[in-house]
Amino acid sequence: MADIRSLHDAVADLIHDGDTVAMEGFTHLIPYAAAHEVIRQGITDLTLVRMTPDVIYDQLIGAGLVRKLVFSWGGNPGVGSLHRFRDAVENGWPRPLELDEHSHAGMANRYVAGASKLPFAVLRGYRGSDIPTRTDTISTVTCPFTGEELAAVAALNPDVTVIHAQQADRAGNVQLWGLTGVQKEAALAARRVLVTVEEIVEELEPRPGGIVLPTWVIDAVSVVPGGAHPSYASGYSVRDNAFYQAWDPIARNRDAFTRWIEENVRTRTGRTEKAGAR
Amino acid sequence: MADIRSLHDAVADLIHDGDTVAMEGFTHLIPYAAAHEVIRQGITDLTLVRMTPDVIYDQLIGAGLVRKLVFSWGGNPGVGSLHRFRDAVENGWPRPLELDEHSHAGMANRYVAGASKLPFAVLRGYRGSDIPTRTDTISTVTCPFTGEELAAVAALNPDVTVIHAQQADRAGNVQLWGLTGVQKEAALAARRVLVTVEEIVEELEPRPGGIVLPTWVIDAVSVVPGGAHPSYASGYSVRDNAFYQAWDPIARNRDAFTRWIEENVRTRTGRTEKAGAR
Amino acid sequence: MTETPETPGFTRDELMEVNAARALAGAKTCFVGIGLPSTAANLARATVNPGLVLIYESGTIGSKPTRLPLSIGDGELAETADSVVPVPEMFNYWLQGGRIDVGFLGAAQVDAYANINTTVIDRGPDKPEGRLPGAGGAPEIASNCGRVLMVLRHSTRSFVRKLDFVTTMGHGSGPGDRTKLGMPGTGPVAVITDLGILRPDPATAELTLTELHPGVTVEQVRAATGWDLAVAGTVGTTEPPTPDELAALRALKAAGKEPR
Amino acid sequence: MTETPETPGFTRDELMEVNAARALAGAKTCFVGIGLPSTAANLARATVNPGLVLIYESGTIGSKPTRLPLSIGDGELAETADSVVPVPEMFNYWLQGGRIDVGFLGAAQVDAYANINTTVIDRGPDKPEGRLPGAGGAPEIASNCGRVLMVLRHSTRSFVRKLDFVTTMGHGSGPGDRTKLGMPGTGPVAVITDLGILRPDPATAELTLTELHPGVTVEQVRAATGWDLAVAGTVGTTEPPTPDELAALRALKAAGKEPR
Repeated sequence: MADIRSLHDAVADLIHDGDTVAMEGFTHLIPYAAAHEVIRQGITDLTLVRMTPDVIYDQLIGAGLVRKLVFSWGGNPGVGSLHRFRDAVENGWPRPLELDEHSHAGMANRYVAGASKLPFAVLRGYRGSDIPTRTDTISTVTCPFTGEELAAVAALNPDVTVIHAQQADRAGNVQLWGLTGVQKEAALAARRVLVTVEEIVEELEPRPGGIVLPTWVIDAVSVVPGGAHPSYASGYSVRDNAFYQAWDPIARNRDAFTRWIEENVRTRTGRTEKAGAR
Repeated sequence: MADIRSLHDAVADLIHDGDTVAMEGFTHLIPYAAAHEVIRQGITDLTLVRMTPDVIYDQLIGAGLVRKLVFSWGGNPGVGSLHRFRDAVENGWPRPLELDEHSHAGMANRYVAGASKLPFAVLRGYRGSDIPTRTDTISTVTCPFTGEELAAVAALNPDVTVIHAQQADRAGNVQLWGLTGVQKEAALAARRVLVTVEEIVEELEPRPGGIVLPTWVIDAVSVVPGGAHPSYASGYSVRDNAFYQAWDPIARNRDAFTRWIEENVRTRTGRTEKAGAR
Repeated sequence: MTETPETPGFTRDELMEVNAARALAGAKTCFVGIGLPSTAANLARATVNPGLVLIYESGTIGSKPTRLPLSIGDGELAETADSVVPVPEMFNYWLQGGRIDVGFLGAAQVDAYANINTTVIDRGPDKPEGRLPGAGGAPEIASNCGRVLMVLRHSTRSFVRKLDFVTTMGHGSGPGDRTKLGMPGTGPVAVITDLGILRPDPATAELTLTELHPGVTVEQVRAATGWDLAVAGTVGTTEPPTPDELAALRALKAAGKEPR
Repeated sequence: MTETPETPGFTRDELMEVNAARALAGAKTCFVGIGLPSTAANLARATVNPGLVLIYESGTIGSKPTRLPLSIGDGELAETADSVVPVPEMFNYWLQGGRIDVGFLGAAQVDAYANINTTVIDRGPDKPEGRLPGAGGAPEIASNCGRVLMVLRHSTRSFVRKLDFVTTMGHGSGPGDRTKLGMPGTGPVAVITDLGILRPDPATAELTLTELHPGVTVEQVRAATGWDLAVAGTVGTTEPPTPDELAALRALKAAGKEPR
């Protein structure tokens, strides 16, 4: 059952040094506020999992908290590179970053296997690609009926999955709608689940395209209005494309980045963060 | 792209002697009217696929049109046996019925593999069960990461899948909601798809729990109000539990069954069927 | 259903149903088969476990029906649910995903190790097998739920020495078989019948009579069991149904029979 | 982006974008990468193919955005879609399921067989690899769509003799490689650049210059290509953008820059 509690306490209790953490959200509903709380608490040596690392992981990587990244596409969508990610991979700043790299189809299926408590998933993937040469989480299986050889990818079962959703009720049931990405799979694959929400409502009204995560698969719900910014929450906010564009020059420079994190994350609290982050 | 056409013509064009046909719908949205059209047209030597054969397949089996049944639970839900199914299996009346028998988890995953165009699916299933001794569509695979042996089930790719839905628009896009079972998987696994609908609407309004099948994955849409009776279409009708109970004595007796099919299916048309079938 | 002479005021079926519901006290989530398990689970929600999350294989999570559903796909199961999911998701993410505490099953035949046959009945040489409905969700429910409860009426036809077919494995041939096969759940923990309750012996995993319903004797149960039934050193007696339990059970059943 | 002196009134990028859109004439469904492919696909909907079904890996089927999305997860893609599906379903049922005619990809590096690198750049001995974004959906898009279109700017940095890393296979080392690997789709059929269009030779699968944009010479293209580029016996010239095409393209781009 989900406890409804402060973001500070939920992060402190659920996310620990050395954990494997998935913060999911495909452009939409990215849990930035929770990531910033991780930075404020200095939770480190993390293995981060995410299909599209995006600016949220650029910040965590640049803050020096990440040991390893499991991913399939690491860019600032529509803008360009993730400079902190590149600096870590290319130059080991502020620390070396180990990679476990996949395709989207492979990552999606790794979450599906994790949610299904299977050790692996099967796909017709990676054919002719060099990707399998750089990871030990891609292998092959042979179809016992047709003899066809297919790709096998190892299940992902994060210690913690963090997502942002539009609403929870007082019992801690959560509903999200719009682009829901791999959030259900990432949540059900994890040992612990933290959900930040825009608001608590008396009753969850079923929405077209909505998915409901019942309270008994969630550990904590924290109310963080705007907690996806600069990503967005359909029905509550729009994507702050200007922020994503403004991020590029900040992230290009180590000092500018460090200053930005200090001013916009480390010295703020979850409560005051949103207004200042623009 | 889906053509909107009469049930007679759609069935005649899409379903042929010897086809493998899936008529899905988990209690809800079972495409009875289409099955009755198959009976009227005498399309025979069918391999029928369905998780829960139900009264709809009892009728097709009793009518002598079925060579083989692929299934996981064959009963009249909440009432008892499917007597035509039993008579065919036990006594070969009106013809012998070959079986390919699975568990629900296995059947659901066979459709998933079919929709994914994979030759098989993996599950932690059938352990300690005799079911695999009677079919060649269950085998095993070994996880290349952990060494665990898991069940493999062969993909299902019906020649035709038939489903009933609440609505289509004029372009042939379809929406169904409520219990949606395995209908999406069954439709996407099939080579041809026929959808009967309660009505055509100007625009599909997104519904909570709704799934949309775009017109370009469907071959034909036929408007058949009440086409799921005695099953139901959420928002349009309720399940006719009395019919399911009344079916038991009809199906127990070969003559009573034959008479019922003659009077309620063979000598009627899709248009007049519903009123008379109660 | 006639009242038993020794326990006026309720039937043996009602004893079975009430005790099956009581077995769900403390459970969080229950994967519910149709028929007797559904009666028990809905009665539990009305009595010992109002917060019990009912999960039906048709895809409903958290159904709160006000009458007994005739089938696992009745509209009310979906309309009152917290969430309705596709059937493949139900079996893969929720059941195989290890999210469900209790699987509640019926059975046509059960043996001394709580293995289940719902597939075929051997009717003797030169006779065709008698056909049962088949597996449904049971093999994976029994394997993947945290624990399994079973409910069925007691008779030598259903409690047999040797199953004609193993549809669903309970404890296999004894302790260790489930572990050997990598089954996550602990398997059957109780078989509730109209005569009493059998539980697997902790050492041997063999079903053992541990409780009798009021007015039932050990000899009656042994006579209705197709093998030499083990009996616990101390056999308890189940509490008679309370007036509240009986009222709730009868109201549920009456509502289930109302025309819609 | 400066106008080319030879073809006043439009830029080379606009030539590339307009020709990329034209390549979608007749297609039913297109799996759209962000950036240039998304520009092309949206322009196709506004010009040669109003019924084109746009599919984005974020899960949207049938998106009809009125402005160019900055990212594949922009809200308008979901709001205007016929259906929004979970990401695993998109990759398994729709892409791997063989439901999509055309995959439209960009690339950082491409070789003579239309293989793609979007992973790492070799910057020479003793220097660390340069990091690119990675695969995204491309390996399976290129394998499973009916055919593949590619769009990228022409330069010796991007059109290379040997890829530093094969992220996504196009035609491998030549004809037959795709079949040998069991790839359902026919693979890349055109690479549209700001200089012209390359297509795989039917016999050798090697990318061959088949069309030049107005005002571009064969020598310019060869100079911008990192291998000894094959040139078709007859090299055509693409039609200049029509006023309607240009107007539609510019309107889309302008709308994409508007604040919301």
